[in-house]
Formats: sequence, C-alpha cells, structure tokens
Amino acid sequence: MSLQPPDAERQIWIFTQMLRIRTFEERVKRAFTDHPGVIRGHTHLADGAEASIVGSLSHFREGDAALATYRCHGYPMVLGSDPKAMMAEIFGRATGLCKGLGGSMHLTDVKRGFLGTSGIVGAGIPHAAGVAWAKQIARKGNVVLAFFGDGASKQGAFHETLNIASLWKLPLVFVMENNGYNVVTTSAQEDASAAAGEPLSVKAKAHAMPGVTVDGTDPLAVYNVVGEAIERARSGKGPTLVESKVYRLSAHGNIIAPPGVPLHYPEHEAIAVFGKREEYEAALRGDPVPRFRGTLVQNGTLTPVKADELARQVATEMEQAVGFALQSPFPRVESVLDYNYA
Amino acid sequence: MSLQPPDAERQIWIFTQMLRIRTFEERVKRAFTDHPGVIRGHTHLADGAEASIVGSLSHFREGDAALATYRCHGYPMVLGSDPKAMMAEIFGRATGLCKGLGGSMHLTDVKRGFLGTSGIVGAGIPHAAGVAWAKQIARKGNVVLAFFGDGASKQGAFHETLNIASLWKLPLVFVMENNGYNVVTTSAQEDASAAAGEPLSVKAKAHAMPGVTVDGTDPLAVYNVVGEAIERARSGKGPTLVESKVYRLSAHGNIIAPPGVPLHYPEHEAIAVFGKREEYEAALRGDPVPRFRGTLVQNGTLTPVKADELARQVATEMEQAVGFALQSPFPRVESVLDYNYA
Amino acid sequence: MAQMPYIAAVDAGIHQEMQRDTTVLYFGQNLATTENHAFVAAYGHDRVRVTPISETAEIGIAVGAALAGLRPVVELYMAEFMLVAMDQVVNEANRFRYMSGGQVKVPLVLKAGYGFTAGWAGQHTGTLTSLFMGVPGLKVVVPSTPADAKGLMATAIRDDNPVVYLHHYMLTLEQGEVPDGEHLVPFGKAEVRRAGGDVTVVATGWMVPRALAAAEQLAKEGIKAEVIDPRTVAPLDLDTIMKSVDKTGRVVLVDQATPHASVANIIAAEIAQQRFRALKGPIVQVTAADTTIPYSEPLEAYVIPDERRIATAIRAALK
Amino acid sequence: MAQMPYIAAVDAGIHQEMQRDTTVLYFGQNLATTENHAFVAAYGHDRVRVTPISETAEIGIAVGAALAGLRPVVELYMAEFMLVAMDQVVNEANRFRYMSGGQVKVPLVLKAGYGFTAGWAGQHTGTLTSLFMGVPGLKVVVPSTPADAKGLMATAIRDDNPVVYLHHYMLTLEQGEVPDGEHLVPFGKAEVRRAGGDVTVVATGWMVPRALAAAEQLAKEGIKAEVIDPRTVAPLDLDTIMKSVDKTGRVVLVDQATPHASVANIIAAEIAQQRFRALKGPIVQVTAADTTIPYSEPLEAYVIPDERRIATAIRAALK
Ligand SMILES: Cc1ncc(C[n+]2csc(CCOP(=O)(O)OP(=O)(O)O)c2C)c(N)n1
Ligand SMILES: Cc1ncc(C[n+]2csc(CCOP(=O)(O)OP(=O)(O)O)c2C)c(N)n1
Ligand SMILES: [Mg+2]
Ligand SMILES: [Mg+2]
Repeated sequence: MSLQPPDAERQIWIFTQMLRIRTFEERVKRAFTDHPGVIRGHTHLADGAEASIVGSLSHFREGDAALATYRCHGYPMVLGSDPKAMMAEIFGRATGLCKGLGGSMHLTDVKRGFLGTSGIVGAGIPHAAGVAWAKQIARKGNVVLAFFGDGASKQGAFHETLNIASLWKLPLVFVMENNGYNVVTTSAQEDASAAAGEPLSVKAKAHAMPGVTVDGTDPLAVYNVVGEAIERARSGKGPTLVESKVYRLSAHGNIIAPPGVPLHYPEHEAIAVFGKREEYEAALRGDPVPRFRGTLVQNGTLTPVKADELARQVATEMEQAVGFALQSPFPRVESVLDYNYA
Repeated sequence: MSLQPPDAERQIWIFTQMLRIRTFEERVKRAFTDHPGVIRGHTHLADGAEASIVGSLSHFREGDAALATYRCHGYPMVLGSDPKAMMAEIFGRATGLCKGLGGSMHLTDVKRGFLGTSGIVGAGIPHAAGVAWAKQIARKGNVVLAFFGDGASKQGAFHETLNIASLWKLPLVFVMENNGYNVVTTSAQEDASAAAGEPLSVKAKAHAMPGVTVDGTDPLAVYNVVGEAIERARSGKGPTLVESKVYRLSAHGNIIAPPGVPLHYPEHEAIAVFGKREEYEAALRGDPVPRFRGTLVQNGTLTPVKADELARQVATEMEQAVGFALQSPFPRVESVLDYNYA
Repeated sequence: MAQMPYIAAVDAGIHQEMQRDTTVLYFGQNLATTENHAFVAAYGHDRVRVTPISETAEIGIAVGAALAGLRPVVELYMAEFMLVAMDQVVNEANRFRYMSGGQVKVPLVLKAGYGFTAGWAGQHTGTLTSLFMGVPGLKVVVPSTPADAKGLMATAIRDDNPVVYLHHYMLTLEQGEVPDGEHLVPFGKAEVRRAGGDVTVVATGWMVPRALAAAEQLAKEGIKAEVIDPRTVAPLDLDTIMKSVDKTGRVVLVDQATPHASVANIIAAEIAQQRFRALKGPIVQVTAADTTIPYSEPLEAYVIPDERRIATAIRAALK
Repeated sequence: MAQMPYIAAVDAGIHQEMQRDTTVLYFGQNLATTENHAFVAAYGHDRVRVTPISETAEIGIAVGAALAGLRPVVELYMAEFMLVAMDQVVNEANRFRYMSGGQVKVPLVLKAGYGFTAGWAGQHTGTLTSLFMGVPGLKVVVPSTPADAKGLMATAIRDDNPVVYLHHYMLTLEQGEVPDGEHLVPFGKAEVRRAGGDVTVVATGWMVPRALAAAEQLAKEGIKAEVIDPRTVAPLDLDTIMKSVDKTGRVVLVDQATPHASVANIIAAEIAQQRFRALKGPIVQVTAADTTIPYSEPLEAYVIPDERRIATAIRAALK
C-alpha cells in the first residue's frame, strides 16, 4: 500500500516549513558571530534533516505527540511554535518557550504536542513509548513520533523500548535520523550493522518489528514511508522503525569551551577530522531545501517568483524572531526555584 | 562445518559432570529441609540446564574464561572447583570458595577461569566482553563464554555488548540459556520475538552476528554448536549468539522472605502460577540427566553397572561436601572489612 | 482499623488510589502474568502490565505516561535495580518540569524495596536512600510501619512529582494497625515514635524498631530517648527534629547505610548549621560498617546497627 | 615544570602511565577515530579504541578487562553519562573483589567531567560527587589544579581499585605549573591551599579558586581563612581538616552541589561527631541553590556559590 502524495498546496506547505527551519537555524548560527555570548552551552542544528522532519510531521493530528533530542529546533517550528518564543528560549530570555530555563537543547511546547526532549542520548525513546501507552488506552487513534539519531541506537534504552513497543503494539513510530555520525564517529566505526554494510533499520528484526530505510532528504519519500508507518500505528498494528538517511550540514554542535572563549561552529567533522571534503560537498550539492525548491519549480507547483517571495517572508519572520529575542528581558533571578516541583 | 563428536571417554566425562551438578544441587535443595537456616538469601538451581552447561564447557582450555549469573553452581563444578568449597560458600563458611562473602549467587574461582557473576540481570554480559578484549590482544587463541538467561536479553546491556563484540570481533560466545521463563513471566509475555513465534537467537541479526538455536537438553548437540562458535571465536572471526533451549526443573529460586520464615522451594511456576502441570511434567520426562544416561547405556558407551557406580561415587562426593560445609567455621567477624579494597 | 502486614499495606495504598483514579497505572516485572492477578482482575491490562527486565524502558515509559497525564506506579522490587536506569530517576523524571518552564508535571511512583540484609550478599542489600535524596524535583519516602506504608503510598500516587517509594524488606511481614478506607499520610511530617527529653534519636525504616528497642532498654536506666522517624527524607521535616534538639541538646542518628553515604550525614549537617547553640555534645552516628554486605550470617549481623550498638551510642552521646 | 592547561595535564597523566605500563587501556566515545589521534598513534588500537554510545557496556567492559588483569581508563566526558550505567559503577566494579573473597582486583578509572555551569542547562551540569562517595570499594578524585590533574590521574591508574576521576569542566583551560616526567599525587592527602588561623574553609574543584578569592578579599578585612582542598573525597583526608578545625574552631564548607546532595554534608557530619568540643560556632555551608540548573545566564550565576556568597558565609561563621 502506498499513500496519496500530498497535494500542491500541501507540498508548498512542506517546502515552506523546510525553509522556515533552515532560515531559523541560519539565524541561530549567525547569532554566534552577530551577537557573541547571547547563546550559551551547546547548540545542535537540524540543517540537512529538514525534509525528514517536515515529511514526518506532515501527518500530525490533534492529540498526536512528538518527542525528540537536544537537536530539537525543527519539530516545534513545524508544529506551530512561535519562532519568537523559540529564539528567545535559545537566548535564555523570560519570553522563551520554556521561560529561559531549558535553552536550545530542551525546547518544549506541550500545547502543540511537542512534549520535550532529553539531552541524554537514547533517554527520550522510552518517554515516547510511555506517551504512546497513554494514547493506546485513550483509543482516539492518536500516534506518537519518537525522533532520535543513529548513535542513539547503540544505547540500551533503544532496544529495550523497541521490544516493549512491539510486544504491546504501541501506536508509535520510531524515526531514526541517520546522519552517519555520532559527533566525530562514523556509523561504521561504532555500529556492527553499518560495519557489515547493512542498514540500521535491520535492528527492528530483533524485535519482530517492521524496519524501513528511506531517503530522508526527499520530503515526499519520507511523507510516504512515515505516513504508512503512522497509519499502521493508528490502526493498532503496532510500531515501525524508520531509518531516515540524512546528512548533517553543520558540525555536531558549536565548540565546547568554558566561558571566556567565544563559541562558534567549526567545520563539519568529515572535513575537520577525516579530511573527506568531497563527502561533505556531495552532501551540500544534495541539500534538501534548494533541491525540493527545484523540484517544485520544475514541476510547476511553485513559480520562482512565489518561491522568492516565500523566502523573503520567512527571512523577515526570522529576523523578527531575533529582534524579539534580543529585546526580551532575562528571567527574574527570584524565579529560579520555581518549577522544580509541581 | 561440524565438529568431531566427543569420544566415549569424553562422553562419560560429560555425563559425570552433569550428574555431579545435579547431585550437588539436590543436596543444596535438600539443605533447606535437612538443615533449615543454613542457606540464606536467594539460591538458584541449574537443574535442567546441566547438558547445556557441560556441553558448552567441554571445549574449555587453559586460559579461557567463563562468566555467569546468580544461577552459577554448575560452571565452576565443571571447571574443577571443589564441591566442598562450593557448598561451604553456599553455607557461608570461612572455608568457602569466596570465604563466605559471596554466597550462592556469587561463586568465583579465578584459578579455574570462572571469573565471577553478577546478580544484576544482564550486568555480567559486558564483563565477559571486557575479558574477551584482554584475550584478543593477548593473541593466545583463548575465548570467553558468557552465560546468561533469556530474560537478560531484554536488558540494554545485552544489545550494547553484542554490538561491540561483533564490531570488534571479540573471541566471545554468548550462551543464552533460554528456560522459557523470567521468574514467573513467560518469554512470550515479555519478548516481542517470542510473542511472534521467533527464536531468541534472532536478536543476533541486529548486530551482524550469527545466531543459532540449539536443544540445550542434548549435551552432544550443545557440544557441537558451541564448539563451532568457539572455533569461530578462537580463529578471530568474532562472537556468536547461541540460544540454548532448556527447562528449569525447579522454581526460579527459593521463596523470598525475611528471617524467621523458613525458606523452601515452591513448585515450578508453570504449575504454581499458570496451572500448566502437563508442561512441567513433559519437561521432567525429558530430564537431560537420565536421558543422556539412557543414550550412553543404549549405545553401549556406558554399562548400567558403571552408571550406577558413577552415581554412587558422585553421591558420596556431594555427601562429603555437605559434611565439610556443615563442620566448617564461620568467618571471623573481624575480617568483615577485608577485601573492600585491594 | 485492620491488622495487616507491612507489605499488604503497601498494596492497600495502591488499590485505594487505583480505585478512585483511573489514570493510575501499575506495572513492572513479574506481576500481572495471569488474569487472576489481583490488580489485573480489578483494573485490567490497560492499567496493569507485566514488563520485561528493562528498567530503563520501564521508568522511561513511566516518565512518558506521566507527561501524557497518567499516574504510573512502577514495581521495581529492589532499589538496586534502579541503578541500571539511574538517569531516568535522577536526571529525567525530575528534570522535565523545570526544563520546560513548568509546562509539564511528572507524577510517578517508583516502588522499590531496600536493605534486605538477610543473606542476599553484596548486590541486593544496599540502603541507597541518600542516592535519591537531595535531587531537585524528586521526593523520597521511607515508611517504617504498615499504616505509613499505606498512607505514604497513597500520598505518593497523588503527588504531582516523581516519588521514590522505598519499602524496607526486613519489615515486609511486620504486622500493624492500618486505617480502613481512605488513608493518607502527609509528606514532610516526621513522627515522634517515642517522646523523651534526654536525647534525640533519628532513624528510618528498619532502624526505627531497633532504635525504639534500644530506647526501651535505656528507659530502665532512666534515660529518656526521643525517637523520631522522618518518614519522608525529601521533603525532610527538619522542624520536628530541631524542636527535639532544642529540648534535648543531644543527638544520635541511626542509619543502615554506610558512613559516607547516609541520610544521617545530611541531618547531622543541618543540625550542626542550624542548632549549634542548642547542642550539648557531639552528634553521634550509628551506621553500617563501611563495607559491601557480606553473605555469611555472623558477618552480616556484625555490619548492621543493632539494639546494642544503638544503646551504646546513646549512652556515649549523654556523656 | 611546564605551564599547561588543566585538561592537557589530565592527558599528560594518562600518557605517563600508558608509556610505562602496556596493560593500561584508554577508550570511550568520540576518540581514536583516526590514525593520527595522539593516543592511537602512540599506543595503537589494541589499547585505544572508540566505543559506541553504550556506557553500560563501556564500563562493564572495563570491569571485565580489569578482572582479566588490564588497567582500563574509560573516557566518559560528562559525569551524568555514568547515570545510565550507574549499576556498573556502584554495584559491579566495586563489588567483585569483596564478593569473591579477595580473589580478584578491579583496577579501572572512570574519567568524567562535571559541574559545567556554562549554559548547559538541566541535564549536563550536575555536581554528582556525593553519588559516588561513600560507596565501599570505590575511590573518588576531584583535582582542582593542573598539577593535581596529572598526578591524581597517574595515581588513579596505578591504584588497584575502581576510581571515579572527576575533572571540573569550568577549570578545563586553567593554566598551571605541572611537574615534568613522572608525577604522582597520593590519594587521601588534602592540600592546604592557603594557611590561616581564623576559619577553616573546605572546597573542591571549581569552588577552590572561588574560596581562595573570597579568602583573599577577607584578608584585607584582617580575616585569616585557611582553605583546604581534599583533592580526593574517597579516601577523605579528615586528619588535615580536623587539625585545622582544632586550630580555628570555625568551619565553612563550600560545595557546588545542591544542599542535600553534597560532600559538604559528609564533612560537616564528621566534624560534628569528632570535633564538637573544638567548634566555636555553627558549621556553615555554602552550596548551590536547591534546584535543577537553569539555562539562562543570570539565573545560573545566581544558583552557584560565588566569591561574594562565600565571603559573606565566612564573615557569618566568625560572628
Ligand atoms: C548517554 C549519553 N552519552 C553521551 C552523550 C554525549 N552526546 C551528546 S550528542 C551525542 C551524539 C549522538 O549521536 P546521534 O544519536 O547520531 O545523534 P546526532 O547528534 O547525530 O543527531 C553524544 C555522544 C549523551 N548526551 N548521552
Ligand atoms: C536489573 C535487574 N532487574 C531485575 C532483577 C531481578 N531478577 C533476578 S533473576 C530475574 C530473572 C532473570 O531471568 P532470566 O534472564 O531468564 O534468567 P533465569 O533466572 O531464567 O535463569 C530477575 C527479574 C535483577 N536481578 N536485576
Ligand atoms: Mg547521528
Ligand atoms: Mg529464564
């Protein structure tokens, strides 16, 4: 069975969301140089994974939920969070999505079904299964999407959760964004399946669960594959492991250094560590955002004029997000003890 | 490729070791009624798994190592530990294998290559991989056997370790003794593969590792399958997951109760919890110890007379083990702080 | 009032809450494997499930279910089994509310036994209370009587935060009066188990009956010991302890944990900072010996604080 | 003597031992992924390996390698990452020697950074020292200078027991003199960083420079503070601390951890039991606020003990 492809309007929506994530994160990245010190700690970008994120979330319904990792800017954006509040959170302001308490790694927007993230690799995967249990017994046909990386599949929590999700037929889709790297380690250096030339979706076989691999740089392919997995989950047939192959277009995160050292983004590890410039440049040539723009323009879904107009609108939106965040006040120090306990 | 079957003498040795484990553990079990209070805490018996244990350890060489779980009486027995010292340990005496500090769950005999056990499910599996790393870089062709249960394969440590062992081609054989139960939970109630009617050896597929299932009640079948896995490991080709199907002939362990309540062994969970008496009795009919005796007598490897003589010798040996343990002194309380630090 | 063993009272607390609130879940290993399991029969498999041996997933699932509005109670059996999932306990369940700026709450109960010094040797006998104490966002409960076992469990389930509920294995079969019907014991309210003006003795779990026995014995010598059972260590009712210290000026802290991993240290530090002027002598501690628990009976008994050692310490504190 | 940053000194300690002892292994995530990685180039892949994100297996493998006679050093990056494998740290590595009746030893080093309060928010910024302290069989090291970072690492690798080596992320680039060639710093020997007769201040890690700065400031007011850095908290050099308390009678304990999860509590409890007579006033603590660490800079700064708060506490202790 294969899903209906999204109609023209929906495809434009998909492209727009991809563009919004990319543009938002370009502003996040620029902030390290435009506004040194405004972003602290560790920030991780989704550039290269936009098609996978938007294609997956295109099927999101009222009551569905999504959970992710520290690399979390894309999801709430697609689900409707205000970029102003997102940027303010990343800048640590009182007007932030999480009142400045969570920062870049922990964006959360419960009203929109984005229930939060763990910065501990693999730890969020069972959280998603717990939410899926709640959806299962609520019997409203809702599903949960669990987003995580390839490296996370080496954490015991991944296998423990796949087994239970399969056994209990939870309405859950595991979306593994395989960007080929765990920081500076390639999949083949840390994963026996990858070293043997097998896709990581093979891990589903250990848990009597379907496993599929999809080109995560093609939003329509992801739309189809994740869509089928979601249908399967909604209809009570249980979870699916989707390996979505993407390429991270920035380094894992900004450099790690104590205060005093200005933070910045180094070159991608393929170049900086492995000297594989060609690998990186090939990925750049396949950049999903311009590529999907090309497809839509080529097949007439989008005119170049409309595409440029969209780009301008999105640029303005994100410009305003930065402005809003910069002007927002920091939280009151007296509020520091709030929210430890309900 | 298939191994040479063991010669007659070796087969008799295998039978003798099976008998020694069984007889030793019958005395352990009897101690709960013969000598109430002498055994404390939680004791787990290997009855039903003797063929698997002995068949696996038949290939053990100088420099090889084995690690196991709390259900650990069988292994050191086969590797040459003195039943007197083993029983004394289970009785908490100064003459025990571990000076009375470890008890039934933590038998250890380093001189004989039995490096110890963890009472935490799954926790011992990576320990075995660490030992295998040492064997690998020593380049002496030694292997490590990791024994654990079916339930342990639901602990993240199991998958994390299989991946690394496969990736690093460690000289390691994972022997999963699948007795169908995790205490009172059947495999199908906790394992997605089992629920789908698949063997648990399928879990190896997630780690590009060969997985084999063998009848663990047939010592010669185990001898062959584990033997091949060991050859593979010795020759640098990497680890294998062997699922050895056995049936636990006693309850998971003695009842759990605070001091004051006399400890004893309840009926097997198949009967006590699930009321499946026929399942249990079928297993009893297939009891590997008398069955292998029958085979050896039938094919003339062993005469009934010799078999009975063996049984008498072993009975005496274990009788003496109990006597020795009962007469042995408790450790001096002043020694209680020894051995926390080297 | 009904007489029942401590362990039955724990179950009674879970039943009380599962009956009144359909969002309460109860799950874990080796329970609910047959249809006639009491909780399955009463509440069904939507709410009561057996899990594999996967503590990280079990507790992580509880966190997720709580995020989604349910109230999971996870059966963990032994506190040590939480160690394989410690991140979920002290760095996930307790963090989500704060990191989200108060958008979510994570009401869950992690039920685990501890302190089973009955021949379980080195890995199953720990008194790990202090590992969970002092972790922002987490609450920690240590009932010592059947009545508290029921009432604190009910309160734990109603609490909107993650609660580590530690029942003591050595108390499993201790009988006691337990209020019928709805029974709740508030968090952060210590119980004065025995009143006395000479010395303040603080103990939790299995150490409470032992401290009371020592106090009883000392009464014959004319020593009036006040024995306080905090019942919950997070929140910790320092008021009751400080009031007693103001009265007695003498303190003995009894703890089954090892010397540098005890709740006693935390109470001692609070007293030494807040009540120095009221103190008439050193803050005396009676803890386990600094060792992994040995299997052999005489050694195990030697390691754990008993009536005699507690009595000796109290006499010393009064010198 | 060479000037080098703290983090380079940690590496220098590992190199020193890997050069002299071929049984030393170094492995963990995101290292040794190319042939020109310094440790790979020097010692090869038999001894230096990259691992997947599998802390439970990583630490468990270290335990096994140690049982087999090797000396593994596991690179864990952040102390929180040990939480997913806590059982291996506090209930395996430290138990095997005891449970085997002394048949085995488990020499391994778990290297992890902590206390990175630089915008890493709630899950990566903890000061977890007290979680590992007081666990029988385990040793815990907290260097605060480059020289100690090298010397304590070398000693940790030579030690025949499991050692949790906690380097402080905020000290990563601090420069200091480090002895060339073989350098070892003994465990259980505190360092008096500044001598003074008025008040005893105990601090570890990043709190040491902050305590010294406070002492410096107070010196102008004529207050002579003695600042002690235990350097290892297990074993803990109580002698040096008690000697100082005998001299000053005043105590201020500085700890980056939360109030009820600090090493300060343990030191306070020891002093309150052993040196009550020497004390002239309350044992004052300066700890982090009782909260998960917030991301936003002003809030984070507000939570952590700083020079001003330490100075205020010292003045209070002298009242
Ligand atoms: C348990 C744990 N170990 C290590 C880390 C450090 N860490 C943070 S992100 C990361 C890489 C994760 O790789 P992957 O799962 O592929 O996700 P990606 O960052 O590539 O999207 C690591 C090792 C962590 N956060 N948690
Ligand atoms: C991490 C952990 N969780 C739970 C337990 C309690 N427990 C002890 S043995 C056991 C059953 C293990 O089943 P299996 O692995 O099949 O081994 P078997 O006992 O059947 O040989 C359980 C759940 C434990 N020891 N460790
Ligand atoms: Mg990745
Ligand atoms: Mg089993």
